Order: sequence, then structure tokens, then C-alpha cells
Amino acid sequence: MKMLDTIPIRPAPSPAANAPALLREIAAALDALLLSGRRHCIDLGSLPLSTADRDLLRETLGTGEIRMELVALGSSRIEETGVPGVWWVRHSSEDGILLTESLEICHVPEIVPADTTDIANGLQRLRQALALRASGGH
Amino acid sequence: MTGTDTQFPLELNQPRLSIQKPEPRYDKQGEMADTERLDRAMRGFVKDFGATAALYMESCVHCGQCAEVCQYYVQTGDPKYTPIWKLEPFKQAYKRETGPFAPFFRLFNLKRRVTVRELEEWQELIYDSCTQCGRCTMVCPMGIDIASLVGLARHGMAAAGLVPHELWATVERAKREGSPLGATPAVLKDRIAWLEDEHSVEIPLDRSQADVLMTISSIEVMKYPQSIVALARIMKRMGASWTFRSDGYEATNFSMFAGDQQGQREASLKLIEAAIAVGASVLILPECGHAYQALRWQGANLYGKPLPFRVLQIAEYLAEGIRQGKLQLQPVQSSVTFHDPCQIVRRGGVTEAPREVLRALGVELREMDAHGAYNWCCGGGGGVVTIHRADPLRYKTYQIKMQQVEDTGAEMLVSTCSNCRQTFDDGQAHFHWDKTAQSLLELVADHLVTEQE
Amino acid sequence: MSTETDLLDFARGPALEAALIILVFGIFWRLVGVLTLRRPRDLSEPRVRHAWLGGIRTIFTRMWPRREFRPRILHWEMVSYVFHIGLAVVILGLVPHILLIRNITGLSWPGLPTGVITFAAGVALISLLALLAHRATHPVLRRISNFDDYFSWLLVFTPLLTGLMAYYHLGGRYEDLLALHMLSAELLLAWLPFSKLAHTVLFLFSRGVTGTIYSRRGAQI
Amino acid sequence: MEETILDAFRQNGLSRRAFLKFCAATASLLALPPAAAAAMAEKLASTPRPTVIYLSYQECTGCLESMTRSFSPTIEHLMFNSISLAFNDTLQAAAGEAAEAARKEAMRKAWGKYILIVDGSVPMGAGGAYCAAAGQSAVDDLRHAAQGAAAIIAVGTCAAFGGVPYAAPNPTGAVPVSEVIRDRPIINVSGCPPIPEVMTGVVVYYLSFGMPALDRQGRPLTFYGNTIHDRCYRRPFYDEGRFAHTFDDEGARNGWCLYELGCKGPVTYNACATLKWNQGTSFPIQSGHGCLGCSEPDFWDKGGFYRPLPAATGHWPRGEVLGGAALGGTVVGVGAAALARSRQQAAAAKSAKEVSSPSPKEDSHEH
Repeated sequence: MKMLDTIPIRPAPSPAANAPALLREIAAALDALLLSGRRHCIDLGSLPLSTADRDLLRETLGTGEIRMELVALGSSRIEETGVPGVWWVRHSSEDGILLTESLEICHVPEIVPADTTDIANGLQRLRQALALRASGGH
Repeated sequence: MTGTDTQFPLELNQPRLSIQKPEPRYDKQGEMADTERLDRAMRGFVKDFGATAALYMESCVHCGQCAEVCQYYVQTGDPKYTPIWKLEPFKQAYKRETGPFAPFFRLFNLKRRVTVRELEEWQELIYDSCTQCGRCTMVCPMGIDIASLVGLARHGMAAAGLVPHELWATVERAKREGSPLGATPAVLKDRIAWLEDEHSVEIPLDRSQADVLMTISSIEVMKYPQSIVALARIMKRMGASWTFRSDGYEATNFSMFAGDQQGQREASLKLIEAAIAVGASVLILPECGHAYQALRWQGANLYGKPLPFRVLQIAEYLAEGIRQGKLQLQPVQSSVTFHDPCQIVRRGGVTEAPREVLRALGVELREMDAHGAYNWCCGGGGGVVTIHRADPLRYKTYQIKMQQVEDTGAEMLVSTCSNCRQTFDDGQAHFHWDKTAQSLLELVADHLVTEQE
Repeated sequence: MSTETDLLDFARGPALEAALIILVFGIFWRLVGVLTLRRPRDLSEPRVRHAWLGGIRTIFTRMWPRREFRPRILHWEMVSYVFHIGLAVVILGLVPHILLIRNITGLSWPGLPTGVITFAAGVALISLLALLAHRATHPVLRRISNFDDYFSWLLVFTPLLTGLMAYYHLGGRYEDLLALHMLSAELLLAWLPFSKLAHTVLFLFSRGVTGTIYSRRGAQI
Repeated sequence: MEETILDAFRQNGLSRRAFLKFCAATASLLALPPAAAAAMAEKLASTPRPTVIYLSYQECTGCLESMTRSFSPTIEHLMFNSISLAFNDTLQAAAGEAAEAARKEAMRKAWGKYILIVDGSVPMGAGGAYCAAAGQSAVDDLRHAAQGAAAIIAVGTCAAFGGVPYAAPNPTGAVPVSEVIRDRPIINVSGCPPIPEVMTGVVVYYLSFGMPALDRQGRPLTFYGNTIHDRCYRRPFYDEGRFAHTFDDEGARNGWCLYELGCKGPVTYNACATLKWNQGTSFPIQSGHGCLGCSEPDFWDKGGFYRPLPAATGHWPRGEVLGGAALGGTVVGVGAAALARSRQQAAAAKSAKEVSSPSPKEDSHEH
């Protein structure tokens, strides 16, 4: 790829333009969460964010205490930021391509708690396993 | 509320009840039916459009700037005095008859025919309220020479017999007697003989050969005879071979003002033929603006070939004499302002010569705020001074001139046009003004260095 | 099938072609129709030789009023200038316009930023409105104005307005507004030769002729 | 009870979390507000699993190629294999009579409810003979299939607007789907090809919320609501007046606006500038080439891909035509002047008769 490297292209840098407004939106959403328990979600993919914007967001929100990995249809990372109640959610596909990236302002992202049907299905599987163990046991 | 008589509608917003048109505002010559009159007017308009006039007619963008420099609009604020508006029927005729889209306009009747009533109404605009001073030409962003178009429009008006009476009568008299003011050849001879006696100067008349044919304005003959004496003194001092000719002396050409082309041509031909007859190399025009316009710039075109002699306005001749050292002048101890006659300066191109003469007279020249090609007209040009009903309007415009002169603070007012001069005299009397317009020629004659004979 | 860009295609294709043909045809008709009228030679002896040089000079000197006339006309002259300059900037500065001109004539030059164009167009629009108000209220202009004056005003105003609207997507989809813009500009081109707007060409001739006549006489012009 | 989409997920061994993730990703793709993901999840959880019939006519399979390269193979896979796709000539293993039978069966079972995806234009010329399969012409096939469809999605510019086969001189008499079918809701997903995410997104949207809002061209506003130009990252250069004049000049290297090189972005409605292609890698303008306007009707016949937008479209000989106009104008002008002059002469002659003495020469006036 030597040829490509020699093409003198100079992509224009872009400044942080949207992060400050986003941070204000997050603050307002946290207010609402505290007052009325209302959840809020910001789709980062729908906003034109420059590298500078992302850096500013990362820097300001910081890193929090929880970091989860969800493995379903590829992996997803769910991290609480340094601001409790603000979750940075990244869904990727099975081949590691980012599908969607969002900031969720809530106590726990909806995708985290186990679903009743899934629990029931799991319980069923557990009981079947127990039954198998019992029948095959002493 | 409308008046009961549509022909004489009531003027309701005046302090006293009056009709809008207490007297017919127009004059007519000759007896003919309206259709005939209109037909003649249209033919008179139509036949005069050359490429230049047509170009002007095509170019107007209706910006209205011509009104802002026209003495009539400036002094009255009446939009009908907008210079280009004065040509409206003429323009209509052009668009309908001669313009590149004329067949189209005729076919769909997009430009209607001009009516006799319109022409009657426009008589005031084309004659009473335009001195053809050409100031509008100087401002027009499209460079339209409106004054020349007014001259052309008058051809049609004259053909239709729609000329203001006094102007028409003046022309008729000039054609009949050879002079508009009664300065017939016989009167001229008498005057010259009397002036020779009175002032003991030689005034050559009817010599068979001369280098210079001198012409004269009958205004000078009748009102300012001292001009003739001044002329004779100066010509003598310059040692010129010159003569007046009783078969070609009248420089005024009121036919040109009226729009009577035939009369204009005849008047010019007299001068041209006289000059050729005496073998003159120079024909000198007197202090008369329109005479210069008529012979210097239109003469050859009427004659049909270039003139075999030079045509000079007297100020040009004086300036030449001064340059050649033939004239030595005593200084005039006075401040002077110079009134530029429109037809000589703005439209004639003689801007420097009179100033050269004034400099030679050593005067303190105080120019008016607008002078030279941008001067305000005296208000009497274009034949307007002959039209009595135009007097009130003329006095209004004259006030601009008075103010201009006053603003210079100059002691003397000098000009080089006897038509301007008589307008100044009339205005002076009307307003009881203390300034009298002086003739440049006479000023020179009065300040010749005395010869040590 | 009928499509929403049909109008735009019409504006870019046949309408543009027709407008240009009418423009050229009309201008030649008018100019030649005037210039081939009688042009008698002036037989008077000129005071100045090569007076046509004075004619050329007058084309330029008549761009600005003389000192003597300024107090009464300069303010509206300036508004008119602002309009003309604004319009010139828009017509000659906007890249799409330059591309169209290049496409037709092969001539090209660098464009201006759209911010400048927008400003110029806004200024031109405002000054046009002011000029219309002036025309509608000033007694002289009311008297001498005719259909041509108002219709030509409209035809100059419309492309400016639709152009701005198209650029800012105001009041419709871009391609519709662009089509309207182009069609209104094409109407303007087609109307130009037959109206007062022909002064864009005629001013050269009328100024030049007067300048020549006056220069020939040695008069100031 | 009918099997729902959520059930389909679970049958594939996926949890509700996976389903929620799918909904979140799709909502984001559709640029729906984040709250819509929950609504979508709720709706899809109770929506019966739909049947999708995919028919191909005069096309190049580019659209299908594009669709199978959707940024998330998982979702594409879920969408068309796990959830819905009942018939597609190209993708399915069966062929010939077996395939036809499978299709008939699928259509019969879901008659009146299935989603019909059409790819390619429909030739009307020669009685529809230019495109026929299993003894049936495309136009008859489409008419029949459409009768049982709940909605039709015309995928690709050929199906939506006629596309390449429709381009002049259109030898097969090709028409878009909307010319053949007028009594069924049609969603046009134009593009040559359409963006893969747009195709899957439209199907999911239809399943979740029904017919999307369409523009005048029948395209979903979600994806076709803005022009390429308005969402282009090079737009600031347009506004600043910085343009590439050739493909290898300073402006091109600096990544300036491609307007002068014929970019049709200003009149092209599509989502390329935001969704981009190949897993969000790039789109034509980003790689240095102007937009062709492929999602717009008649994009082949717009006067040339490299002809700047404001340039005239016609290929008429400018010099000759305008020179001819000038010549014509001159002739008419000379004629008008000659007519005027003859009228002037007549007028002058008549006036001269009225005056006793001979008339002066005509050109005796000032100018």
C-alpha cells in the first residue's frame, strides 16, 4: 500500500462542538431521574460527534464502579461512568462492529435485569436438570 | 364632487373657487381638423428618428434623475416637468411607429395612438417649460441627450401648428422680414449709419470681399446697439478685414426653437451664402447662444456639405486675438462671475474661451457653485423668453440663477449671450435686483489699451 | 413517469435553451433595429478629433454623478448602486452561477463564500424593496413609471428571492425551489431584451453616442 | 396463538436481552428517538412473525448483494432467515419447480398478509416477454403476487423509479412497480443499490409501526428526508466557496466540495452521508467522488455524472444555436429598421407636399 500512503491527503480536523450541550442534557436528565425517577436515553450515533467531543465526554464523565459485559448477539459493554446513574452502553455485533452507542440515565439499564419469561425458562431448565440429577442419582 | 363642465373642471382645493384651466393653455396655428393635425404631428415626429434619437428612446430606465436637475421641477416640485416626461407623446409615437418592436406594438395596439388633446397638453411641457438647456443630459445615467429630443419633438409640434403663439409669431416675422425683432436690412443700414456717426467708428457693411463675415443678433441691433460699436472697435484694433452683409446678418434662428425646420434652414442658408459670397474664411457669430448651436453644429448638416469657412463664437475670436497678441487689454478692477450660456458652453463646447478673455482682463473670476457644463440656465433659452404665458414659471426658475450669482459675491455678472442678457434684464426689472448682466464683448471693448496715435 | 425533478430538468434544459435564444435574438433585434436606422454623417467641423475616445470615456465617467448634482440624487443613486453591486456579487460570485456561465460560455473565475453571497443577496433584496417603495411614492417616479418598470422589478426580485429560499430550503424542497429559481431567472433573461432591463446593454451605446457627440464639440460630458 | 417475532428469537436460543439489543440497534438505525426502542420491543414481542416474499425482475442483484452485506450479519440473518423470508430465488437452496411450489405454498398460507419485496423494474414491451420465469411474465407475476400482499416494498431504483432499464431509450419498455400496481401501499427504497441498513430498517419499521411517513416519491422520510448535500461533512467547504476543480488538484487533496465536479448531492435524497456504506466506513463523497444521485428518478439521464448541477442539461450546440439566434435577431432588426425607414420616407414625402417650398433634407436635424 505504498502508493496510497504517498497520496498527500490532509483531512480537516473538527473541534468539540456538541459535547458541552450533551453534558448539560445529562445534568438535566439526572435532575429528572432524582425528582420523578424518569429514565432518559441519548443515542450517540444520531449525533455528529468529533473525536474532540468524545474525549471531552469521557474526560468529564470519568469512570465509575460497574463494568458489565453482555454476551447476546455479539458482545455489549455496559459501564457506569464516574457520575452514578449515567451509563455508557455500547452494543456490538458478533463480528465486533459497533451497532449502537448510547448514554442511559437511569438506576440500572433496562437490558440488565433478567426478564420474567427468561427466568421462568431458566427455572424450567434448572428443574429439568435437577430432575435428571434426581432420577439418575442414588 | 365633480365639476358640472368636464371641459373646465373646478379646482376645489384652492382658497377661492376657480376653474382649473381659466384659459386654454395651448395655442394653435392654422385651421385644420384634429385628425389632420394629429397626422401632421405624427409624421413630424416619425420622420425625425435617426439611430441616435432612437437609441435614446430605447434607453430610458425611468430613474427620474433628470427631474432633480431640471430648473422647472426643482422650482415647482410638479412631476409633469420631469424632462423625459415632456417627451412622452414623442416616445409613444416612436414606440408605435419607428422602434424595433413597432410592428408588434401596432399589431397588438400595445402603444396607443397619441391624441390631439395630449399634444395640446404637452405644448406647455415641450415649449413653455424647456429651455433645451441640456442640464438633464449631464445627469442622465444612460447619457440620454434629452434636450436634442425636445428639439426633435418640436418639429412635429410645429408641423401640426401647435406652437405657442408668441414664438410662432416671432418665427413668422423672422421669415417675412428677415429678423424676428424687426431689424430688417433697411433698419440695419440705418442703425449702422447712425452708430458710425454717433460713435465715430467705421462699421463696414456689404463689402464684396472680406476675411471675416460678421453676423449679429437682432436683439443687439434693437436693444443693445452698443454691442455693434464694441464689435467695430475691437475688429479695428485687431486689424481684421471684415464686413456685415445686409443679405446675411441675422444670427438668431427662432425657427429652430419653434421646430420649423424649413425656416431654420432658410435662416442658416442666408448666412452661409453671404459668407461664401464675400469669400470669408471666418464667420463670426455674435453673443447669442442658439445662433451658435444653429450654425456651428447644425449649419453644415442643413447646408448638406461641410462649410467652406470656420464658424466662431465671438468669445472664441476674442480669445484667439488675445492669444495672438492682437488684443491688449487694461485690467478690470472688479470681481466677476460668468454666466455660461447653455448653447455655447454646455451644448456648444466653448467653455474656456470666455474665461480666457476674462483672465486677460485681469478680473477676479468667482465661479458659481455649478458652472461650465453644469451651469443653471437663465431660464430664457429655447424660445421660452418669448412666451408670455410662461413668465410666472420663468421667474421661478430665474430665482435659482439670482441666488447663484448672489452666492458668489462677485461685483459684476458677465455673460456672452444677448438672449441670456435680455432674460437677465427682464428678471432684474421684475425682482428689482441690483445686478445687471454685462456683455463680455462690451467689457473687452471698454478695456482696450488706448493706442498711442 | 412523472417525477418531481421534471420541473428542474425542464428549467435546466429546454427552458434555459429557449431563454438564451430569446435573449440573444431579442438583443440583436433591438440593437440592430435601432442602429440601422438613419445615421446621417455629422458634417459640422469637429472641434476634437477622435471624439469616439470621449464616447468610451463617458461610458465610465457617467457611472457616478457630478458633484453639482449629488445633493439631490446621491442617496438614491447609492441605494441603486448597492442593489446593482449586490446583484453583481450574487450573479458573478456564486459558484453554481459561475458553473452555468462556464457551461454556456467557457469562461470561469473563482467563486465567493456563500456567506458573502447571502449577504449580498439580502442587501440586494432590501435595496430593491426600498427602490420599489421609492418608485411607488416619489411623485416623479410615479408619473413616469409604467408596467415595464414594475414587471421588470418583479422579474429581478423573484430570482433573488427564490435563490435565497432554495439555498436555505425555505418553503419547499430544494429541487422545486431551484427549479422555480431557474425558471424565474430564465423568464428574466427572456424579458430582458424587450424591456428597460436592456439597459444592461444599451447603456454602453447611449452613453457612448452622447459622449461622442459632446466630445466632438469639445464640450464637457 | 400465532408465533411472534420474540418467539422466533427465543427459538433461536436468544434471550430477551438479545431482543432488546436488536430493538435498540434498529431504533438507532432508524434514527428514532431512544424511547422508541422500548415501544418497538413491546410491539414486536406481540406481532405475529410475518412472511416476506422477495421477487426479482429486471435487476442486477446488486440490491440483494447490498442487503446481505448489512452492517450486522446477525440482524440481516435474523430478519430474513429466522424471522420472515419465505421466498427468494437467489438465496434459497431450492430451484425450478420445487422453488415455485415453495413460493406458491408460502403465498397461499400468508395470502393477504405477506410483505412483498420487489427488486428490479418490470418490462412492459413485447407483452412482457423481456422478463419471464416459469412461463409467466414479470408483469403478470407481479400483479398476482401483489394481490395477496399487505404492502409492497420496491427495493432499488429500478423497482422504485425504473432505474437503469428505464433509462433512455428504454428498449424493454421498463416501468417501476408503482406503474403496475396502484391499489397496494408501496414503499420505495431507492438507491443503486440502497443502503443495506435502510432496507432492513424499513422492514423492521413496517413490522413495528406500520406504514412509515413517505415523501412525494413514496420513500420513507426517515432515510430520504434530507439531501446528501445537507448532511455532507464537506458542506462547510461549499459554504466557504472552496471547491475541487479537478480530481487531482489541491482542492481534491484537501477534501473540498465536489460540486464543480458534478456532485448531485444537493438534489439527492438519501442517507449515505449519515449511515455510510460498508459498516459505516465511507460513502462516495468521502472517497473523493461526487454523488451520482442514484436514489433519484432518471439519474442516468440527467446530463452526465460529471456535469455540474447548475449547468444546462441539454447537449445542444451552443455556439451554433446562439449564433443563429443572433443572426435571426439581426435579420429581424434590419427588417424592422427598413420598414421604419420606409415609413419615415413616406411621412417626409407627405409632409413635404404640404409645405409649399421644398422640404429640407431628411437628415437635417441635429443628429
